[in-house]
Order: sequence, then C-alpha cells, then structure tokens
Amino acid sequence: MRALYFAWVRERVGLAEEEIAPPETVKTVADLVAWLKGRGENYEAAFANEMTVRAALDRAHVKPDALIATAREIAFFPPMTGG
Amino acid sequence: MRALYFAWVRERVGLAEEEIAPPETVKTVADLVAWLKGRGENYEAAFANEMTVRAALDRAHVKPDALIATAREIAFFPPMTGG
Amino acid sequence: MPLTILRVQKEPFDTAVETAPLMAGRGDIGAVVTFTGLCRDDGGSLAALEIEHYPGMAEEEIGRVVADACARWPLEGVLVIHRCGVIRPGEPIVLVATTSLHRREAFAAAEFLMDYLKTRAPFWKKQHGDGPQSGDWVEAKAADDAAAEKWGG
Amino acid sequence: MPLTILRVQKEPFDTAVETAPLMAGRGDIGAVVTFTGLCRDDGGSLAALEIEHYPGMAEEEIGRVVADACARWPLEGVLVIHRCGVIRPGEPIVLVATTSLHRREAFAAAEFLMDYLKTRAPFWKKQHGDGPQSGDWVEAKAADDAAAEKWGG
Repeated sequence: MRALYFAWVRERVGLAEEEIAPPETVKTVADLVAWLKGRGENYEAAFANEMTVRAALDRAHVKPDALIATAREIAFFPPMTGG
Repeated sequence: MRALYFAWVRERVGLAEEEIAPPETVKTVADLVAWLKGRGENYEAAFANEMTVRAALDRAHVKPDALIATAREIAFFPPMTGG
Repeated sequence: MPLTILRVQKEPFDTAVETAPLMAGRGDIGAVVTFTGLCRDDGGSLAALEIEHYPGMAEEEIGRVVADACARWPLEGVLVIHRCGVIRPGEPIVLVATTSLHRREAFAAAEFLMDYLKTRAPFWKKQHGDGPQSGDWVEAKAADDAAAEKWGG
Repeated sequence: MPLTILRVQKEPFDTAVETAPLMAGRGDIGAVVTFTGLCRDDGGSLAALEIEHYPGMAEEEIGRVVADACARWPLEGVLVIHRCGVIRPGEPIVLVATTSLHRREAFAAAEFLMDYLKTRAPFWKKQHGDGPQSGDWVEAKAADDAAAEKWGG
C-alpha cells in the first residue's frame, strides 16, 4: 500500500510518500504505526507522540483502531490547521 | 413640538409631520396618544391598536410611559421591518 | 476604537469597494464576515420594495447598535450600509461587515448587528407588485424579536 | 440541491467574482454570508505562511463538510475556496460563502463550515519570517476543537 506523510510527520520521516508492505499481522492503523516505528529512528521520531498523529485511510479520517483491510492509501499527519 | 409619522401610521394620519401643541396635562407618550386620538378619525385609525405603534422621542426609542418633558420631536411608527 | 462606516443611501453598493477600507494597510486582521440582505421576488409577484426610513434617527440608531456590538466584542472594524427608496428583486438592501483578529467575534457581531438592526433601526418596507400583498407594509416578525432578545440586555 | 462550488488553489481569489454565481438569475435568495480568513502578520514577524495540503483528500473532505452543512440547513448555495502554497500577510487564505432564503441559516452554516474545515480539512500551516516561530508548524488549537464539537454529531 501507499503511505503518505504530511507537515512535520513528513519532515521527521524524511519522505513525502513510499510504498509499504506490512506483514499480515498488521490489522489496524495502530498496528501499522507500531510496525513503522520499528523501521528506524525517523519513524520513531515522527510517531513519538502517537496520540497526536492523525491518520486517513483512502482519504477519509480514521481512528487508530480502524482496520486497514484492503485500503490502498494511508496517510499520517498532525492535527489540521487550515482555515 | 414636532410630530412625525411613518409607514402606515403616516398613511392613516394622512400627514408625514406636523407641529402640535398638546396641553400641559399631557405628560407621557401614552397621554399624547390619547390626546391625538381625540383630534379626529384619522388619528383614531392610526392609533387603534396602541400596543402596535412605537414611539421615539428626539430620535430615541421610548416606551408609552416615557415623559415628554422638553422633547422637541416625537415620532410614531409601526414595528421596524428593515434589514 | 474600531473603524466604523455607517450609511443610509438610495444607491446600490459594491461590497468589495465598501469593505476595502476595513482591511487597507492592516496586517493584523484575521477574519472578515459580511452579510448582504437581498430583496426577494416572492415567487415573481413582487415588483419592488419601497423602503421608508426616519432620516436622522436611522443613522443614530445604527450608530447605537454598532456601539453596542463594539462594546460586546473586540472588533477592528464595522460597516453598515442600509438602503432606502425603491429596491428591485435581486438588489441588495443591507450590507453588514465586521473584521476582527479571530473569526468567532466577527461572526457573532455580524449576526448581532443584523438581529438588532431588524428590530431597532427605523426602516419600513412596503410591497409593490401584482400579488395579494401589493400595497401592504411588510409585517414585523416575532422571530426577529426573538432573535434580538437572545443577545440579552 | 444547493449549488456548491469547492476549490483548492494557489492563486488569490476575488470574492465578488467567486460569489456572483451563487446569486446569478436568482430572485429567491434573501441572505448571503461570506467569511474571509486572512493571513495575519503576527506583529510584523511573519513574512509568509506556507500551506501544505493533502491533494485529493482536501477536496473530498471539504465536500463532506459542505454536504453535512447542506443536510443541517436549507441552503441555496455554498462556496468554499481554500488556498495552498505561499501566502503573504494580508492575503486571503480561505473564503466561505453561503446563501439562503433567510439570514439565520446562512450565518449558522458559514460558521459551521469554518469550524469544521479548521479541524477536518487536511491543511497545515508553516510559518516563515524573522520571529522565534519561524520554521515552526502552526499548532492546532483546543479552541478550534471545542468550536467544532459544539455543533454535535
């Protein structure tokens, strides 16, 4: 699946987007965050405060317990500050 | 003093404005309405429903019990419908 | 003191031109709210509204309502233009604009101004057209009184 | 169905030009409310905001917020334009406009749209300038969350 990162999540990860292939044991958004944090210090830093990072699955806001299932795109970002 | 009439109060009285000289016994706005009603059917019609007619003394909204005192201008009109 | 622009006029107005002075040379304004009230055609039966006002008091009363709004919220600017005379469907009747650092107060003040202007500013609308209400004065609405009362004091 | 115009763009916008289609050819609209959010200069220390967004989702999320507003109030038209990229102090960031027969719903919907866009639309602001906050991302405000939550559901 495609992973996108925005704002300071993007800056800390060091990537705007990437293709990821999490193992089958990764079922939820929270599982995926835990798995990403194991991939390196940059991910560790980006998700240091997991409660602050928001996620969207296929362009819709989701909670950490949302099932990834067949989603093709996941995005991580800070709380929104538009408007 | 100067009396001004607006909207359907003006239409019923048949005048936009006039100079009036109420007797000394006319102390309040309500007194003045009563006195005006005695001046003819046109005033009677304009003030038939006294509760609906609003008044302003020297360009500020007042209640029927307001004292006329030294006011130079009194206006009578229906509830406002601007905006 | 907030910048205030208050006017009663016969002519239509251009919202962009009128509101420009509220922002000119300012880097601190974060929010601009405008309300425009338009003349509705009542399903085609209204040909025009004729707006009568009390010259002198209309301007003074708008000023009092604006001062009240400025005492309630930290506003940077307030604009009120109310038309009088003959107004055709689709034309603007009233323009209210408020500016402030943040949006909350600009929204609240604009709505407050409209609620208060409706019930306090001495303007009256007469209807002209081919409908059954032609020649009638628009009646004040209880809903407008209730809207004004909800702001208290 | 209300007329809806939704756009994310780099370029500044002209409020009069953008809102004109909401009124064109309509005799039934009585109320137009606009909100413009401007870039503030933070006392002169801010040189520019850089607005990052999530292309695709930004438009979709604005669409969901607008659909929500249309389900809550009888609106005739809704316009939302949100800019992205570099924005200088004094320039507009966002424009929301609502039209309806009566003022109450146009005001409520415009305020609702701003409250929801602030907390739901995927935009993020980075500050550039010579102040201590230069290079920092603007932090979300608890007051904005509270504002959105007051609408319920």
